[in-house]
Amino acid sequence: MLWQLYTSFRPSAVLTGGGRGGWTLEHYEQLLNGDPPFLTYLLNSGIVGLSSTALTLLLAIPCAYALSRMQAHRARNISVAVAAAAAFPAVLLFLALLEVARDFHLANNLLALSLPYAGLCLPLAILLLQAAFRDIPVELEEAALMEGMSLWQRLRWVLLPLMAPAISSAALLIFIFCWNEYPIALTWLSQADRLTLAPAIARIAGSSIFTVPYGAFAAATVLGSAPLLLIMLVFQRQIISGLTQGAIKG
Amino acid sequence: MLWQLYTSFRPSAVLTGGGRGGWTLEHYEQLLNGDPPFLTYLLNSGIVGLSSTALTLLLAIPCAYALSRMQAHRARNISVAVAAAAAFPAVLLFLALLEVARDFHLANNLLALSLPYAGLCLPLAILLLQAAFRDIPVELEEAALMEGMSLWQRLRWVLLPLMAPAISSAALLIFIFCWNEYPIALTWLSQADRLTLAPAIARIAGSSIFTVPYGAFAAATVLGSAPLLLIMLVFQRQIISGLTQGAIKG
Amino acid sequence: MTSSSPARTGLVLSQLCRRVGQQTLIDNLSLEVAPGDILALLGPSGCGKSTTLRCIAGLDRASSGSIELAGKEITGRPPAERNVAMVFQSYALYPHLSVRKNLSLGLELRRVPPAEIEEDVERVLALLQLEACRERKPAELSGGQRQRVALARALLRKPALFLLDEPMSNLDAQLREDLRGELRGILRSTGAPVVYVTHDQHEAMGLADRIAVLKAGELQQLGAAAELYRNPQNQFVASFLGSPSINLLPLHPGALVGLRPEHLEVMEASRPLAPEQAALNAQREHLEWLGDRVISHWRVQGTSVKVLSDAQSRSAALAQSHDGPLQLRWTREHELHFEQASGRRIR
Amino acid sequence: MTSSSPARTGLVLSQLCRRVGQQTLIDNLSLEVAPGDILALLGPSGCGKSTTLRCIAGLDRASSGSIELAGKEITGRPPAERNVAMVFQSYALYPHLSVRKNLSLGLELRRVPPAEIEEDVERVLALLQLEACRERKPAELSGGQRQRVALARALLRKPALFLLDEPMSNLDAQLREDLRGELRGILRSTGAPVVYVTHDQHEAMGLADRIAVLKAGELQQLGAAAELYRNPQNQFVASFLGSPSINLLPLHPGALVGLRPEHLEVMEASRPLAPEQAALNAQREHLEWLGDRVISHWRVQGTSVKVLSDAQSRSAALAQSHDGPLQLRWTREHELHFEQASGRRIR
Repeated sequence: MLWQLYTSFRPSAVLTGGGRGGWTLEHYEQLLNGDPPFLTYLLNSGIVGLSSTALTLLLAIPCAYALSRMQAHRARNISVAVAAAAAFPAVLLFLALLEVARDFHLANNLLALSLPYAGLCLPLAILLLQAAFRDIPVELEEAALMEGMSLWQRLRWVLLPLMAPAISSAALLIFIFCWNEYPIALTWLSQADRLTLAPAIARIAGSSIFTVPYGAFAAATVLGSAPLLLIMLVFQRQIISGLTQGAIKG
Repeated sequence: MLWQLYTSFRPSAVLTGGGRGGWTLEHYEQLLNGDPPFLTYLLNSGIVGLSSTALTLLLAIPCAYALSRMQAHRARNISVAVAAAAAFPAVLLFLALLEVARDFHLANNLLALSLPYAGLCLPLAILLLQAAFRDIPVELEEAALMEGMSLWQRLRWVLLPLMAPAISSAALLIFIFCWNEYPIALTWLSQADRLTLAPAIARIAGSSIFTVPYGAFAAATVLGSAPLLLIMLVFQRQIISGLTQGAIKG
Repeated sequence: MTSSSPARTGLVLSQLCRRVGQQTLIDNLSLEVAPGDILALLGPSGCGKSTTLRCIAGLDRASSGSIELAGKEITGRPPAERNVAMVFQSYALYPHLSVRKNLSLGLELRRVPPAEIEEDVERVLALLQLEACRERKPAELSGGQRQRVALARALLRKPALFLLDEPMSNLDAQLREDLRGELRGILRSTGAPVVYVTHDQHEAMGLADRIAVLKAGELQQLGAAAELYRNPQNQFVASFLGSPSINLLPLHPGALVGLRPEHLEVMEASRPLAPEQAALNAQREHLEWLGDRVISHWRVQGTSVKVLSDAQSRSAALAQSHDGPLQLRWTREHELHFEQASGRRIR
Repeated sequence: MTSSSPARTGLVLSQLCRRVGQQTLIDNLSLEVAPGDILALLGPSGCGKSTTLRCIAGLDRASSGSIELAGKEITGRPPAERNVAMVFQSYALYPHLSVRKNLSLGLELRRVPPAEIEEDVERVLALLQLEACRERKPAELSGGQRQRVALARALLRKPALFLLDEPMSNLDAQLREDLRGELRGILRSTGAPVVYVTHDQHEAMGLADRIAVLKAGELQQLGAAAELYRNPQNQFVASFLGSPSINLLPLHPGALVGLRPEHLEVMEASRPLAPEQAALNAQREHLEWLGDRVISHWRVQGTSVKVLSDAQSRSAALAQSHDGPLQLRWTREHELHFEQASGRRIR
């Protein structure tokens, strides 16, 4: 990582072996002024990441809640099925997905890309959230029930606030997955200005490994991972408060 | 999935649009008699998956144990760092990894491939196992300590048996990741008889999406996911017994 | 002091049953609790007392029978419509909310005017001496404070019935005793019927007007503490109430004679026996000091017998001394006879 | 009966301290426990009793002071080398192993010959009546059985010292009382010193030969149950022992007078007062029936006072009747005087 940071600030000539040189921003300039500019990719990845995360959580929370409140025996069987789905190799779905994209004219549609992403993340998200729901004592919900709260009120005021740490980490995992996902993005997106980060960087790296523009690649790597690190820092407080809350409860 | 199963048994002529036809095993024959035969890929993926899983667990269990027994404050900071590492986009490491492979002559070495895989899986495995270790009451370990058990004996007889469900699911996740991993395998492996499943299937699919040999691809998909489903079925009992154990403990 | 005449305006359970699979958790239970009356459901764990409470609350479904509250049948109604407040064993406070918010949330969601909520919450906080922890989270409270917040939340509802599920079991023994009187006073002041579940006989006796002793889902006996203690209808009730528990001696074929430890007296075997008394020779085992009283343990005809005496009494002195053969003596009118097979009280 | 002369062959704590950060958890604690002696560490939660036990076990580190066992200094030694067995509050049974394996695992790992293990395990299983659950997992056992398995595991070690951390607190009240005598007998029979941690005064009084009362890490008083009860050295000990707890009345400036509830008598105000007696006018509040005894609650000069009387006594009858002004009377020799500021016993 540090080496990438270093590489990204060195002139091309130095990197390919010839001569010595100072520091440079040429790779960053090149990237940011490219056509389309690199920021487009970041934005695209952000859109896909956010919409996928939102969609996944929207579907996963009710499922996880239902599973956690079901009879132990039935819930267990469903959980195993969900786990099996989570284990299904995503690579093997590419082609089928591609046909879906073509048939429904979803290619190059960033929001549509969140459909397969949500599908892929859903099983894991359900399992994570189900475990978290199970950790909330049933008595808490029963107390709310006795107080006359509706299902929605119980979720809104009692369950979801207590789930915040679990939901944050699930959201983070989903977002990171979408941010980094490569094969599906590669096949669904072809228009240059619709590319997400991973295929864009791969395009910079070129098709053959012997003609890689090291500097530009390193700069792209740095720019591509910076937002993630930023999110990690923002979420860090969330995660820590989540951990602390758990400690007090225990 | 079912559609893939169906496709894999239909003759090529039918699939590309011309005429009607019966069932066929031609795609499977083609695959299994190819050069190298398809079983080689399965075997390669198996080797990589098993060695990566073993390596990851070997490293993750001591780390997770140490973290779970540390003071809450220090452990929390380290956990956040580990989580940050888990979030680092793997795609951005490809190039660096490739150079490592070249410099240390590790390309086309299946066991060496488990090094980056273990590296990628390690953070998540540590976090998973750390949570499981924390769920084991400290008093259990203290009781073992009072009985005069050494660290190794406590792990072997008390902690690891109780961790079995968590370790199983972590192992399963790691194995599935390695089985399906595509970009690193693509860059590290070039010899045809050393390919793992994902790049092998991609190679069958061909470089352009318009010349896909559907039948062969579907057959490869079926063959490639069958072992995973098999493992899921084997592990299912483990997972269920794990869930049951948890229920009794609670 | 005790208003044990059940009015139709309180809680009435009629032939309540709950079965899950093959198991009968509540077996044909009929009870009445008048407004202002505190009824304790007492029994060992698994006796169905918590299940009964949950059925009344609507958290568990009754298999048959009916539950009536304030003259209305509520058997099949959802918990929210029953106008019943419950204090849970774990208190079930919302851990992410402050004490004040814990109290007001339910009212806010039912669209009670904010000024009214404010006033009610302050009144209850003052009543339970919780003003100082108004803004604290449940995790920052002591066990006793948490219990009071849970109670406050129940009081705020002004419900037609209070249900309490072992609200003291997470507190220290000392605190438990101190809070008993306070809790009793507060519950009394509401004027609503109260059902109080506990496995602790002292708590039941100290708090409740009447006690229903349950075993395996069946009502064993219902009455005031003194009545259950003096006149138990079967061996289970006799053994469950009283500490140390009653001595059961196989003095007659097919029957057990129950003798309360405080009704036994230690005496030199050489001393004459009064006509209304009976006696057994006993071997001393050991002594337990309980402050002002002493439990002495004896071996009588192969069974272990406990005697409870005042620390200053002659019995205690004899139990400590080491000379001469000793007898345990009692007045025959204190004997409780039980049929050995059924445990039913004979006389 | 009680061998309270501490021998150098037992456990000796000298000026033991444990500090964590700013907090002093154990403050200069010195204790001796002779072989065959049962010492109870009694106090409210957070008084340092469990920490003391963990320091003796080696699970927590002492900040200063020394721990000696059987004549050897063990202060800095790891738990495994101390030859000490501990029964945990949660029992800490290995959930994945059968009862038999729970018992034998420790011995197997220390390479005791299998025949010897077999014999010892069977002996202990028989002693604790656990033969029937030999092959069961801990989750399939009742609370009482789990406690016995934990005890059996400790006994098998034949240690130089037994430590028990609230081993009864997860059991029903009734079971707790029944097991007290059994546990006492088994611990006695080992001949090793025993340190027993509890917050329950009845348990401490019923089980232990001597009781050490702790508060905020400091030893308040050490002695036999009867001694602590009759002659408490400060207000904390006086309040902590006894149930219901002692009444504290501000009868003299700067001092509180402690009166045990059982030393108070209810009397008509009109009756003459004996010269050795004192009296206060009292307002009746309510009654609690405890089987053979009654607690009556009174209001005296603005404070609440409890009186404990036999259910058949004149006091109980007067407390129930509703006519005439009543007094509480007591003999002056029963008064315990405490300095109001320090809580120290004055006379």
